[in-house]
Parts: sequence; C-alpha cells; structure tokens
Amino acid sequence: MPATALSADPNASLVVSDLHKSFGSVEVLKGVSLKACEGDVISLLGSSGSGKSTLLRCINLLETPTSGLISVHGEDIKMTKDRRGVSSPSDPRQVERIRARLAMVFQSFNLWSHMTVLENVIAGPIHVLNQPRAEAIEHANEVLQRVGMYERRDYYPAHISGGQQQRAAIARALAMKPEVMLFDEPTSALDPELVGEVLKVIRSLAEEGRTMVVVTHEMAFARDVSSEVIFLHQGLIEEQGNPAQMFNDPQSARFKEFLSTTRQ
Amino acid sequence: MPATALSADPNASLVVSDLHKSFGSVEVLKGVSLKACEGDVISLLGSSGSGKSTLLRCINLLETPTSGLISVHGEDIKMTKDRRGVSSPSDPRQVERIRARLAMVFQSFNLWSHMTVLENVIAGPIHVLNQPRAEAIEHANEVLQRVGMYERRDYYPAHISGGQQQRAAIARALAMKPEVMLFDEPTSALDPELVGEVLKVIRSLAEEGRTMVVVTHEMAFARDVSSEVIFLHQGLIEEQGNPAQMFNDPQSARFKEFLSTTRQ
Amino acid sequence: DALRVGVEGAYPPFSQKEADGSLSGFDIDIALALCEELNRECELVEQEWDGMIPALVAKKYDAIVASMSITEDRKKRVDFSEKYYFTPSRFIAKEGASFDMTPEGTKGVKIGVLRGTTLQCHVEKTFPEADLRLYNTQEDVFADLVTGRLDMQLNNTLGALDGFLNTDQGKGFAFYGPDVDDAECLGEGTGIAVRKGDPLAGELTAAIAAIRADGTYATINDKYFDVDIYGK
Amino acid sequence: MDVIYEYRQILIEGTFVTISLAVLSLLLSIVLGLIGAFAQLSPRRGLRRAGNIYTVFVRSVPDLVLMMLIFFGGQTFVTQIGSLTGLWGYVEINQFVAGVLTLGFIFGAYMAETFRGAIMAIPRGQIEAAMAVGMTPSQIFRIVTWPQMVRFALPSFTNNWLVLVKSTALVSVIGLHDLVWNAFSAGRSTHQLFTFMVTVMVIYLIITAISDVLLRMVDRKYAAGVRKA
Amino acid sequence: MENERSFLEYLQSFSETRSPIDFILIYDNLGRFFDGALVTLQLTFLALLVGGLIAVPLAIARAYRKPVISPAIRIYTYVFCGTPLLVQVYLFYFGLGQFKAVQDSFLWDPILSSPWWCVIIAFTLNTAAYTTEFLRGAIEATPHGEVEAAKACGMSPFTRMRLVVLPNAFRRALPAYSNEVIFTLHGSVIASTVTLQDLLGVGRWLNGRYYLAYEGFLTAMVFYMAIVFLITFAFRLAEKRFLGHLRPRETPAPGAARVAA
Ligand SMILES: Nc1ncnc2c1ncn2[C@@H]1O[C@H](COP(=O)(O)OP(=O)(O)OP(=O)(O)O)[C@@H](O)[C@H]1O
Ligand SMILES: Nc1ncnc2c1ncn2[C@@H]1O[C@H](COP(=O)(O)OP(=O)(O)OP(=O)(O)O)[C@@H](O)[C@H]1O
Ligand SMILES: [Mg+2]
Ligand SMILES: [Mg+2]
Repeated sequence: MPATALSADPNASLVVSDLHKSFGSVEVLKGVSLKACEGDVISLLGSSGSGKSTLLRCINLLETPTSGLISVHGEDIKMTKDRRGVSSPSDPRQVERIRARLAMVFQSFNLWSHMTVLENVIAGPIHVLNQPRAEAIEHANEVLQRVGMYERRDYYPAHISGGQQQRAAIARALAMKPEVMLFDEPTSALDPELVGEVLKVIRSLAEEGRTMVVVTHEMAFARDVSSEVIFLHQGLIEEQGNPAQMFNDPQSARFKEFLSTTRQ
Repeated sequence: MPATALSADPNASLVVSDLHKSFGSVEVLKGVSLKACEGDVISLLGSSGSGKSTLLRCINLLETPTSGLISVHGEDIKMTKDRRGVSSPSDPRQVERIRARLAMVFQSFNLWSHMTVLENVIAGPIHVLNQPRAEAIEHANEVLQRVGMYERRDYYPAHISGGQQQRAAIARALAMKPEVMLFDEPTSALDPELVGEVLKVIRSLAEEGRTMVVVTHEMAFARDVSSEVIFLHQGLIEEQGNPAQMFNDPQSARFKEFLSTTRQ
Repeated sequence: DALRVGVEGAYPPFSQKEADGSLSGFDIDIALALCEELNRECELVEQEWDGMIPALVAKKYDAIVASMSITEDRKKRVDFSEKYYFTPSRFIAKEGASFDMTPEGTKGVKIGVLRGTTLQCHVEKTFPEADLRLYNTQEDVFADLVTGRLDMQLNNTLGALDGFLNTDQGKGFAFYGPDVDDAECLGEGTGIAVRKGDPLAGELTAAIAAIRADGTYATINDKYFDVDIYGK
Repeated sequence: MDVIYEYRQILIEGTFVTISLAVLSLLLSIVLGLIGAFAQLSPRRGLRRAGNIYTVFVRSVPDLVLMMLIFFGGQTFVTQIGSLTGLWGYVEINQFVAGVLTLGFIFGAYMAETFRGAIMAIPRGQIEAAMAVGMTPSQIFRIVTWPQMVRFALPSFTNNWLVLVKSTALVSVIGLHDLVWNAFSAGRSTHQLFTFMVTVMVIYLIITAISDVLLRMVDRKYAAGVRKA
Repeated sequence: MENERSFLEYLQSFSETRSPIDFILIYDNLGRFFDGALVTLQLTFLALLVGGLIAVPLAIARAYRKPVISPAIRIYTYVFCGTPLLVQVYLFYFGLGQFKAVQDSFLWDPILSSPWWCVIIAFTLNTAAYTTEFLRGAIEATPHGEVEAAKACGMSPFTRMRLVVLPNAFRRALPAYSNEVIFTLHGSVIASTVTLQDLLGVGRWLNGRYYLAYEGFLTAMVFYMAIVFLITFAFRLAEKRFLGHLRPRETPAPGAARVAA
C-alpha cells in the first residue's frame, strides 16, 4: 500500500502522514502514514531493524522526523527546517504539551530508579499536568490497583521483578490520562511467565477502548486484541488491515515469510 | 553402599577413602569413598547440593577435608590436625605436587582473563612443571589443535564464546599431562549448541583412556561414556556401579526418583 | 667530643644565613666563642624556632644559643645559663597611628608575633582581647605589617631595627610606645638553654663570664651593634 | 619572568626534591599498601584488625597533623624510647627521610584500600584455577594476581599518585626545602610571591600532565584481555 | 579537703614532669581546642556548601558539553585539582598582597586582607573544582532511558534536570562526596599556615606557648578523628536514607545461596 497523505482529521486521535526519517545517509523510514481513531488498537509488526521503534520514537518526537506530519487530536506538530535542511520542532512548549497527551511505555521500562513506584507514577501528573499532590496520589492508587501493583507501590524499581516493573511503567503512562498510548515491545525483555501478566493488562486497556499503538512480536496478541495490524518492512508499510484477514490470508510475500518464521 | 576404607592401591590413579567435610556445623560429605584406576571414567551424579562439587574440590584440596584419606597414584596426601581439630595439609609442597598431577576443569572456566588462550595453556607447564617455553608452546599447540582451539589461541578469554572458553579450559588442563582430570559440570554454563561441542572433546579424551571424574547432569553422557556411575545423595554414595545396569535397573528409591525428574 | 649547639638562622642580625649557606650573626659568634672557651669543638645544628626546645629535649643538640629568653615557662622544660644579653622589646606600628594600650582598648587590634616566643606570652597575658596572629617566621610578620593585615607587631628592638625599620620595607613605620616591661613573660634576659639537670649550664655561665672579662664579648658586640647589649 | 629565570637554580633544585620525595614515598606506599591489603584480606583476625586500624586511622587524621606529629614529636618519641630502654641515645632522623617515611605511611593506607579493592575484584575462580594447576602462593601472586590487580587498581592508583604529588607541598610547612619552600623564600626575598606561586602551580601541572601520560601508557599495557565496551 | 588539694598538686606535677603527655595542660586548654574545632568546622562546611552550589551548574555545563563554557570550566578544574591546596592558599594570601593595585582595591579591606576570607576562597574554589568533576561523571552516568521517559511524559528540560537527572546524580555521587568532605576537612589544616587558629592552629599554639613537642598535635589529632567519625556516621545514615534504590534486592530464595564456585 503506497503512502498517501492523510488530511488532518479532527476525529482521529493520531495521524501520521508521509513520515520520513534518516540517520545520516541511511533512510530508516521512507514515508509512513497511519491514522488511529479513538479506541483503535494498532499492532505494529515487522522484523528487526524494520523501523518500528523509530516510528514510535518519531511520533512523540524522541527522534525528530526528517519530514512528514504528525498530528495529535487535530493539532499538528509544528516543524521548521534550518538552512542545512535539518528539521526540528519549532515550539518546545508544544512538544511538551503533545508528549503529555501521548504516553510511551518503553521496552526497558525506564522507570526512574531513585523514586518508588508511587513516586514514579505521580511525578508526571504533578509536575507536567500540575495536579495537586493529593489528587495525583489518589488517582495513582487507582491506576496501580488496576495493574495489580498497589501492594508494591512503595518499592524501588530495583526491588521488584521485571513484570512488575513493566506494569509500573504502564501505570506511570496511564496516570497521565493519555489520549494515545505507545508501547514499544512491552514484553520482549520479560521471561515467558511475565509476558502473560503484562499482556493481560494491555488487553484490559484495549477492552475499555483506549487508543494504543503497540509494537509487538506476539502474534497471538496482535491477532486477538488489535483492531488493525500494520506490517512494516524496510521503512515502508508493506501490508495493513484487519488482523483476522491479514493472518488468515496474507497478501504480500514479505508478510507471508515473516509469519512463517515467527509461527514455529 | 556404606563407606568402606580402601587401602591405598598402587595401581589406582586416585583413591578417596571415607572422606568427611563439614562447613561449620553442617556436614556436607559424610564419608565418601571411591577409587579410579587408569582409564576409568567416573560420572558423578546427584541433585543440587548433594556435595558433588565439594567432593571434587576436596580431592584437589581446594577445600580441606575434615577427615579421610586421599591418595594419588599411591601417594597419600599428608594431613595434620591442629589443637582445635581443624585439619590441614601438612606439606604445602606435596599439595602443589599432587595438584599438578590432578587437573581440574571448572564449571565457570576460570580462565585467566589477562592472558591469551595460549598463555593460559602454557602458564602451568612453564611455571609448575618447569618445561622450557618452546617445548611448552609446542605441546600447547598440539593440545589446542586437539580441542579445536588452535585458530583462537591468540584471543583473550573475553573475546571468545562460552564453548570456546570451556574448550580452552580443557586444553589448559590437558597441557599439564595430568594423571587424573576432574570436571565440575563442564557443560552446565553453556547453551545447548555448545554442550555438544564440549562433550565431544571429553568423549574423545575418554576414548583414549584418560582417567576422569566428571560431575554432570547429562544422563546420556553418563550412560554412554563412563565406566562407572556414582550417585551422591546428601553427602553419601547412594548407588554406584556400571552405567548400563544402573540406568536400566536403578536400585535405590532416591536414584529412581532422580532419574525420573531428569529424564523428561 | 664536640658540643652540639642548636641555632636558628632566620633572625638577623643575631643569626642568619649567608648567600653561600654559612651561618653568621651575634648568636653564632657567641656560640663559637663559648665553645672555644670550653675547649670543645662546635657543631652548629639548624632548627626551626617551633621545635627548638623539643629538639633539645630529644638530644638533637646539647645547648641552644638562639636568642632565647629565660622565662618561668621555659624553665619547666629546660635549664638556663645566666643571661648573655638583654634587649628590650617594643611594638611597631604605622607612623602616627594611635592605640589605646589597655586590655579593652586593644580589642580586635591585629597584633602579629612569632609563634612560640615570649612575646606571644606577653600579648596573650596583657591584651587578651587583641586579635593575636602567630607566624612561623619574623619576615612574614613584617610582610603582613606592610600590607596592612596587621595593625602592629611586637619584637626585639634590635631585630626590628636591623630587620625592618632600617630597611626600605620599614619606611613609614616606627616604634610605638615604650620598652615592654614584663619580666614574667619576657624573662630576665637571653640565656643558653640546656637539658634539665645538665651541669653544662654552670660551665656555660662561667664561660660567659670569662669571655666578658677577656674582651671577646666586646669584640663580637661591636661587630654587630653600636651599644653594649649585655644590659645592666 | 626575569625573576623566575634568575632563581631557576633553586626552583630546579626544589623540583628535584619534590619529585624524589614523591617517587620514594610512592615506592614505600606501594610496599605498605600491599602489606596492608593482604593483612586486611588475611584469614587471621589479628592481621585483619591491624590492617583496618591502619587505614581507618590514616583516613581520619589530616596529613599535615600526622606530619607535624611525626616530624616534631617523632624525634622526641624515639629518643624517649631510647633512654627508657637504654638501648640508644640520640638518633638523628634526616628530614628528607622523615618526609618520605611520613608520606609513605599516609599513602600506604590509601594504597592498601586501592589494592584491596583490586584484589577483591579478581574473580575467586581465577585464583582457584591457579591453585588447581599446582602453583605456589608466590607464583599465584606473580602470574595471576598481580597483573590483574594492576589493571583493576590503576584508576584509583593514578588518583592516589596525583594526590601524593600535591601533598609533598606540605613538607614545606615543616621546613623541608622542596619546590614550594624554595619558591616561597625566593618570592619573599624578591617580594614577587604571586609570580613564584603561579610558577609553582605551573610546575605541578606539568608534573601531573606527564604522569597522566605515563600512567595511560601503563594502562594500555595492562588492559590486555579487557573487553572494550 | 587538704588531702584533695595535695592530690591535685601531685597530679599536676606528675603530669608536668613524669608523664610522657602533659594531660593537665591539655585539659586546661580544652576550651581553646573547642574554639579551634569550631573554626575548622566553619571553614570546612562553608567551603563545602558554597563550593557545592557553584559545582552544580558547572557540572551540568560540563556534562552537556556546552561549547566554550565547558572547556573553560575544564581548565579551571584542571588547575585547581592539579595543584597543591597549600600553594593556592599562599597565592591568595601572600601572592595577591604583592600587588599595590590589589591592596588599594575595594576588595582588599573586608576580604583579601583577612586570612579567613583568603582561606575560604581558596577552599571553596578547590572543593568546587573536585565536586564539579565527579558530579559531571554522575550526571553523564544517568541512564539514558530514564531521561527519555521523562521527555516522553512531557517534562520540560528544567523539570527533567530537577526531577530526574540531578536527584539521580546526587545519589550516585554520595559515596564519592563523603570522601570529598573528609578531604576538605584534611585540607582545612592549611588554614593554620596563614595564622588562623583552627584546630591545628591551636595545637601549634599550645606547643609554641609551652614549648612542647607533641601534646598539641596529639590533641588536635583526637579532635580530627572525632570529626571524621561523625562525618562517616552521617554519611552512613544519608546513604541508608537516599540510596535505598541501589541496595541489592532481598530475595533469599531457598537454595539460591550457592557458595561453591
Ligand atoms: N540513533 C540511530 N542512529 C543510527 N541508526 C539508527 C539509530 N536508531 C536506529 N537506527 C537504525 O535504524 C534501523 C531501524 O531501527 P529500529 O530500532 O526502528 O528497528 P526496530 O524495527 O525497532 O527493530 P527491533 O525489532 O530490533 O527493535 C536499524 O537499522 C537501526 O540500526
Ligand atoms: N564454602 C561453603 N560454606 C558453607 N557451605 C557450603 C560451602 N560450599 C558448599 N556448601 C554447601 O555444601 C552443600 C553441597 O554443595 P556442593 O557445591 O558440593 O553441591 P553440588 O552437589 O555441587 O550442587 P550443584 O549441583 O548445585 O553444584 C550445599 O548445601 C552448599 O550450600
Ligand atoms: Mg525496536
Ligand atoms: Mg556444584
């Protein structure tokens, strides 16, 4: 499917249009477009190095796209190009505002190691959303309960297991009441036992209609939970569509091959 | 089988008789006796904590036995007890001499990280056996060829894979022309692919009639390669004998149970 | 055997180091003359002022000829010969300066002296409220007096004249007040210290009398000073 | 600047005293450090305790205080022992020697900590492997422990050395004629203290820069077998 | 009563003549030592406080490699870390006084003419230089992912610094800082060389006043040891309080404790 420019749609939670990203002379994303409406769960598949993480990192501007448009709930992220053609966001305030509406859950959790789980969860609401502390704690407790981490809320990240860390990271993201949640391989650093735990949480988020973009290698998860699957190959969307249809009847040769290697 | 005192047999490469070892108040070995003649390959089985490593470490006096006799090629290791009943080898020179005749291959390789593979292999022959350097290198090359590490002989341990490190450690042991080789779980730190590599080397050593005591969890190896199997349980020899017979028709309840858990 | 004499070497004109490293000065000449009188060879040992008495006690040398005043405090640690000279001490301050030399009036006045001297004792006793600063060498005292870090300094008049007031550095400074009169702290003159109970004290007293009598003392005195510094 | 040139002789002499003081103290501190480290790691309780007291004591007393105590008090103390036991009379302790002893004693404690850490960083199995091939304790030290220890110790060793070089300046307070003392007295007599102090700082910076280069060379030599991150 | 007095007298004469240490004299002058300790503590902690405050922005500039500023700071830290503190103090105290211009400037009277200020300035610059360098190391070692996580939830650069980078760095620098505190205390003895009556100054005063060899130094030594002991203790408490997240996880899984190689 070729990359088509999507006009900014005020109903869409997230619109990415014709996104390009190069590192030096290597073009990693070669024009990717996608759109997520409220309640959509998009699974991003692709072999290693296909650009999945880069796409996610571009969406919340941890990497600066070389060109293309990103808009969140109808608000376009403003970009400028300097004389040498290097683009950068023109308004740091806007970037911070947009990031506050997009929550990212990292593969390696990236919990703040000097804060307890609870402190991790309330830091964003207090310092970014300017919630009063008491309110932030109250909400954090709800969220922690939701991911089953309430009992561990006074532990430091180093003192809990990987699956618990991942769930704490999800709680931290949830506490920001984000419009869109981005997950970068939320389970790949976990052992099989913990994978189940974490997927259960994400699945329940999906069920309550939260907009999510999930990079994953768990085919079962992609198939059962997502409303749309995107298969990325060498920086381009190779195939895209309804999960049931895509898994049962893959169209492109690449995706067929990809499925055959992961489906042992 | 009860521990019986074996009289020192000049034909036996290694005799251990009624060996006891306590750590503080915990008795880990409660009277173990064994005898290995030239060309014997003894497999030492047992669950975790049964005292296998401790037995091996006592044999070459990395741990000092609380009581009991060890003799290598007819030479008894002399021990004394001090006033408080703590025993220790009475002649450090003898210990060093005996250790030079027993080679130990550690589970975690323990290669000297500041020396290349070749330097690791020649250090013992040069400094302990007082071989001339040129001769030591020549012999080392043969040994390295034998374990398939000749090409990697100028690498530092940190720069080769686990299986290669293990083979280098075997080469280091072999270079001492030991009368008895002791292996402590030589494959348990390796991934399955590498296990095969290393077992092949040990098997070839067995075929050429080298005396070996091998702690292992690889039942197939114990069954196919060894001339005798000893099953250790809670510091005592629970069962002992010909491998074919023991695996086909285990006598003791413990060993039966042990086999059933490992034979999935 | 040789008589080992502890000397200082940084207190002109009593003792100082020449450019070639040799020692000279009134104290040095007196020490040599006394050795001759006692018929013993002289071995001069240099020592920082700070550790002068401890080194004597430690037997680094047998006697101190270093312009050391005879005081009660020192007598607790060492024995002294009779004095071999006596010079008064005076304050020095900027010309035209004026201070109220009472315990209350000197409150906070910055006074510099050499650490471990009788002068330290005097200032502490008489002007306890003053801002007393202790230095390792007399030269640093003069230097800080010049930069204005000190309001006044106290030391031996002869040393002050030769080492400061009569030099370029000392322009604009003058003695302030009369000779300091404090026998308890400043002592009964300058003597030669020896270890407690050492009969050498008596021998040295006799030797001092002898060189005074035979004119050796006068010769040395005139080499350095215009007046007789032996005192009354 | 002319003044500096005029007084170059005494500056050079002072630099020489400073460097030889530093190097000799370093050698002594290495010896003491090794003894201290092995004492602390020894299975004997008494030795361990002695090693601990040594390092804790030195760490808690400023070097200048220890120096003054040893310089001024040490002489008296030695003499008192002599007269108490009647074994000796006065023993002259050369000032330079006293300086080396004091600095060596102080930095021996820091070296002991450095070496102890380095020895503990060597995987126990490496020592056992050496024992298992029948090496004697001295061979184990020479062939296995030392080369690895040097590598682990080097960063902290470098730091100790730089601190030691700077600490030599303190001996000037005690009256030893090192670089600082010489420069200070020259500066005093010429009333150019600022110029001389800046010169001293430059000389110290040169010394540290040179030792930096040398130690980096040593590091490269002993870094064999380390996987570069 | 009579008896008691003669006992005191006996004690005094014993202390003066027979005992190797004149403890009565030390006892009589303890007050001065406490005053000296106060000066020492003042110098040490004032220098640490101001030096620490200076070090934070410098370390940040160094860690983020700000052009021009960072190399300039490096030159400053290199000079102050690479030269003896004693020389630095001499430079400020004796060296600057050499210039007539300095003597006449407005800085002279309240500040540079006073040994206390000269010493404080030298100490502060010195400890700031050391602190800058190890704080820089700690800042650079902040896990990259934690910074990205802070970015991802929309924190401004200032909030990131305040909430994530600095607390993280401070905690990791804590053990190194305990050494710095002790070394600054050790360095503070240099104050006595420019006439200040700190602890060592009092020790030297006592020795000079009563012509002793070591009593003053020994007493000062005991005071220093006590101070170091208190500092070490305080840091141990601080580490317990702030470094909880670095403690190894306590999971005494049964059978996990394998001691043998
Ligand atoms: N900062 C960077 N500098 C240069 N190249 C980069 C950088 N980040 C990523 N790349 C390159 O971009 C390509 C895509 O990387 P990306 O991390 O997006 O892959 P991915 O699809 O997430 O793979 P994986 O499944 O392994 O995580 C890779 O070839 C990678 O080497
Ligand atoms: N140095 C020691 N101090 C105290 N106890 C020890 C020590 N070394 C071993 N032990 C204990 O002795 C018992 C036997 O240990 P050993 O290492 O010989 O077991 P093993 O049979 O080799 O087990 P594994 O298969 O897990 O290696 C264990 O319970 C162990 O905890
Ligand atoms: Mg990725
Ligand atoms: Mg084992």
